[in-house]
Amino acid sequence: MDLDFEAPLLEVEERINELEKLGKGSDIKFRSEITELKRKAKSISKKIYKNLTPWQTVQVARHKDRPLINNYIKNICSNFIELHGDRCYGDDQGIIGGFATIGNRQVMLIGHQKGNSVEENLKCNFGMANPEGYRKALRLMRLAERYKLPIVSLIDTPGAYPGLEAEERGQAEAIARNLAEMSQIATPIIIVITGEGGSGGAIGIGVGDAIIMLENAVYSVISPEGCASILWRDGAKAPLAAENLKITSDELLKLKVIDEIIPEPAGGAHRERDETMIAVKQTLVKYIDRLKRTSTSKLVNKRYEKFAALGRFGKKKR
Amino acid sequence: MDLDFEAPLLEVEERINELEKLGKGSDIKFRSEITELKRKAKSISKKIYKNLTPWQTVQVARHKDRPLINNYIKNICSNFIELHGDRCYGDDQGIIGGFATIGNRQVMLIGHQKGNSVEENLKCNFGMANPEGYRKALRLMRLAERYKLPIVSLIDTPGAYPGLEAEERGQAEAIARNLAEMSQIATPIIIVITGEGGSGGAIGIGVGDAIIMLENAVYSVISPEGCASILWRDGAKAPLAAENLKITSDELLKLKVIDEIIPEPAGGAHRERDETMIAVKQTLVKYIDRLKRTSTSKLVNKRYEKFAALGRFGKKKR
Amino acid sequence: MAWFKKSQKSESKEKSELWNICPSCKAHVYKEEWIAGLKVCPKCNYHDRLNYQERLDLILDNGTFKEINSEISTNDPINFVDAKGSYAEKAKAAKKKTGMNEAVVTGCGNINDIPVVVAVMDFRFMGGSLGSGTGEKILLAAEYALRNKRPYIIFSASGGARMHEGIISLMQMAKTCAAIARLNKAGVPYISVLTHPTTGGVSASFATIGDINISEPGALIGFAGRRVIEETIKQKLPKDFQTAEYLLEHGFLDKIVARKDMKEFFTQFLPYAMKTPKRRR
Amino acid sequence: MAWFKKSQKSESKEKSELWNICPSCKAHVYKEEWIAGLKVCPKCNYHDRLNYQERLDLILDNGTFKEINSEISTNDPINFVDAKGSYAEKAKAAKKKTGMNEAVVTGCGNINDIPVVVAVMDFRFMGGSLGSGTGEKILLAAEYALRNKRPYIIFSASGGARMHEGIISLMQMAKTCAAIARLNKAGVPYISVLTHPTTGGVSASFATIGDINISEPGALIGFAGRRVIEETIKQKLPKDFQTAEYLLEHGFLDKIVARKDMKEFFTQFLPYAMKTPKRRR
Ligand SMILES: [Zn+2]
Ligand SMILES: [Zn+2]
Repeated sequence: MDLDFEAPLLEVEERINELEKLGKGSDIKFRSEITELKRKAKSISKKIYKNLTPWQTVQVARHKDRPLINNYIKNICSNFIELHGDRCYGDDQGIIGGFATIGNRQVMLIGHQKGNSVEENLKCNFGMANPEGYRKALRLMRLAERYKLPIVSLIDTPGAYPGLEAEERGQAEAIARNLAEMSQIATPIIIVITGEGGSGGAIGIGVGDAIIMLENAVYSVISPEGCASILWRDGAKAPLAAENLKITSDELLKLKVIDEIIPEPAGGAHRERDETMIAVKQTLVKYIDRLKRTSTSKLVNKRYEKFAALGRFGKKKR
Repeated sequence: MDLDFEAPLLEVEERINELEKLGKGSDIKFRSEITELKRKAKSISKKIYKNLTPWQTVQVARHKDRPLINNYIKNICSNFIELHGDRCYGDDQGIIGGFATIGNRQVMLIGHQKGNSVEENLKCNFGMANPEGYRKALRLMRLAERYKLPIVSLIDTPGAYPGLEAEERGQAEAIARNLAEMSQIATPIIIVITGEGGSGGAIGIGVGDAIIMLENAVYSVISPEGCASILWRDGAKAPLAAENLKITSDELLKLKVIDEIIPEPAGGAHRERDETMIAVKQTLVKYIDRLKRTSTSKLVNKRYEKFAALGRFGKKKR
Repeated sequence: MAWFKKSQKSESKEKSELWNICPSCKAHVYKEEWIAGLKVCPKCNYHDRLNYQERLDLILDNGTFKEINSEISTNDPINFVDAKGSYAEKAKAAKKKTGMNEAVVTGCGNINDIPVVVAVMDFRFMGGSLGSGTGEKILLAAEYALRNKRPYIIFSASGGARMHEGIISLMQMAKTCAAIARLNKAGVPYISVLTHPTTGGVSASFATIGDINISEPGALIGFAGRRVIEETIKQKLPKDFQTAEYLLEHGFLDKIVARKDMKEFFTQFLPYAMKTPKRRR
Repeated sequence: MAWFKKSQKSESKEKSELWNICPSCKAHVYKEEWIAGLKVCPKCNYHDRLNYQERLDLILDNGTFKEINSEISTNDPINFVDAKGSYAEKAKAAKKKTGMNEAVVTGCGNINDIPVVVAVMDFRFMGGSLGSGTGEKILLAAEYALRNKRPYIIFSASGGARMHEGIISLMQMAKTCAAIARLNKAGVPYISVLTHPTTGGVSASFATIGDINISEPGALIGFAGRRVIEETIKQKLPKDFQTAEYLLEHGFLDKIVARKDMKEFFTQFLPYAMKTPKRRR
């Protein structure tokens, strides 16, 4: 899946690849051209990425090479111990979780899993969790509370799975329960929207003390396609809907829905994966250390006030 | 289902019935004979019921006319509001529950439901609950705790249902979870074994501050039939197993597993249903009032000590 | 029955003056009878939508309702415009049509002398969608219930989050649930009544986490829309899918209460819930 | 393969001196190899039962185990006698055979220098059945863990409640779970390791309510017996029914850990659980 707006960049990158292959034996021959091309690539990618439209950002947020939870676990966590099951019905792989160590800080890590291959995609349903996934997440968060571990939640989902069995087993209740419980869990909760923040499926593990977002992630009440097909009666109007819905990190920061944006390297997280993940790690460490300094009762109160203030536009009257 | 050991009694009762039918028009004719027969019936039933063997007691405890939870709800409760569902998978009718008022005391009533007709038997699986039943019971008990209502749990089950789906959805976990949670629920819990106290399926809603038992109820770690087929390799040895297992109320009182026996009228609860239910009501009222006087933290501690002491035969070493 | 359908069509206009046509079974019922029957179809028991005033009349003692936070209205945090125009215009039209400021009315009142706090959603106002004003009113009413230790009852009726407010509408799910969680913690009763229809973001927030969840017969309750699910799983859904009866069977409702019995139900239920909070008059 | 089976049979006696026959796949494995492989079949990965001493050796640092409450033994609260004789005799024989006083050994020790409290059930002692002495030891070890704020690990292996002790054995389910609930409340870690087999009353009490539940590959875990279920539902059960893998899939296990990795697993895991309790040496 290539991004069409990346075409000029991809062209240059391809040429660089070619030259590097050719030049394997004789470095000097192509060196200056490669250097020049790389400089050019950088400049193009900066230009493209500085001016992404919201709809282009959606494409970047969904890019198949974007770091996924598995990549974060592998690259910025040590001692990850995956924990399974909701103790009630099953083990959903659309949301995974377990103990993890991030820069010497022990945490409970949870997050949507999209999968890095077709096989994995199917196993975890492209990150569209069933109620079991949300219930497992809640179980793990309660365990984190018992063990006094901060919770890190990585959000990357098109949405909760709209399936028959998901309804049957209470998709709505599972998400609602999490929203209520997460507002009261007595340990720091840090949310990072790493890719797609898809509606109820996203916020179902998205209530916390710090809400952080990667620069090219998106977070929306409805997919642009869904919004377009309802309000424009034409799914193809998705770019327009994306524009209007204000789903990009800069907009969400203005709306105070998020606390911080983690900048992505020019060219996007899918191009500079390691760099991106290190930035995420550094931000997580910063917030873990910061939030640990607050007493849990104060933390829970502040968390309440944080969400209570969202969408409060008049003067307070309480 | 007639009980064979009741044969002499049933014979007299039948004769009384006949005479009463015949005598409809002319009371005087049969009156003295009826009076005499009734006296005889009473004397016979006293004799039979004074000397029930454990296996006969099992038959009485399982008698189809024995008062069931539905009868208790109808006869000793007012304002019963049944509550449904485990908020996870389904609504099991093998265990039911809801708000109830017993002698002006508001409680959360839960209990096994066996059903009064074949249709009902099937609907509630003869009182053999699935995990959903135990999880619903737990949900209702937590609600009772929130509303500061005492919990009354009526036990009458052959056991938890041994089905494929029950295993699949965690019958073991559901019972275990209840055992742990019930030990900590901060509101009085009163258990009454009204009929069959069948093993894990019984104790799954059987942890409380007061454990009360109807005189002819039984409570056992395994059904006499099951025990006989394992330890005697012959299910027909059930009467012998019943004898050896010590499952009758007098034995259980000696073992301090129960706190009080509610005497049944001569002839058993199935013969004097109203009288039996009133006795249960009076005992419940007594314990509700008594337990309410204890602070909940003290209550929970005493509950712990109560169960910790069961099967502690040496000197304490803690 | 072709002849009947035909005549139905031609006569429908004049008939509509006198008759109400049941949205479910299409039976013709005298308007007077329809209203007297609380908008419940005498033929098929369909419980038609009520507006907030009808709901309040049905449940509260006459003259006891006192509205709170009535001045809170819609906001347009993302200056949303769609094919049909701006959200600001749409909201203005909704206000004009309904005489409401938002999709929910909140306040306190009595149910057979028992004081309660209520929030009643009204589907007429932009499909009962959950916007920032809706969420704020629901939260403030919860806080009012908490302060006054009164049971809180929400009658939901909603198509879900109000997408015209973008992410802010999504946040109302977390916001309202946080308010409910505080009630839970304090032992203040919260009862959810899911009326027809309660779907999407409202089903996935405060509506499904009542101490007890009750509903009316036949009410549509679900997270995802029927069409979306059918497209996803490539099969037809059962007829009773996402009805109140279906949810009861699957463990998510405590009880289905017919409209005519709703007030009596609360009269029976509330004394059980009122042990912690003091009774005030 | 008839010839093989035949030869297998005739030679089995002399072979049994040198060889171990895998209870699962019937493969012949040199006894030395079998022991060196921790009683795990190199052919089919069957994890054979360990006795308590082997389990302790496997998991604790050498020489760190200190037993507690070793004097607690079986009781005969109902003077039980069955077709084969008295429970008292049976218990005596079990003690003689195993050198144990009860079906569980409890104590404290270290896992790679992290102090823990352990309870190890031994299936050899009356099928690892849960009697009053078993329950008492498990409860006392939990109380010890609570007092000393050390993680509590139970390795279960049991056919269920010990029916020879009648209702008192059933009560051990509630008793042990009450002890676990106290740990939960205090934030003291409790880890359940369900080894082959863990069924009946033990599966329905402490074994399934760990903060985390782990198991070994292929372990049998279930509430009701396979035969009872088949008789009840009148159908054959799937082959993997009630295996650890089945339970993992159905949401009741956190992880399946191979025997050789068990100690390392705890070494990785315990630091996460040790944030509340102080580390003691
Ligand atoms: Zn109709
Ligand atoms: Zn093998």
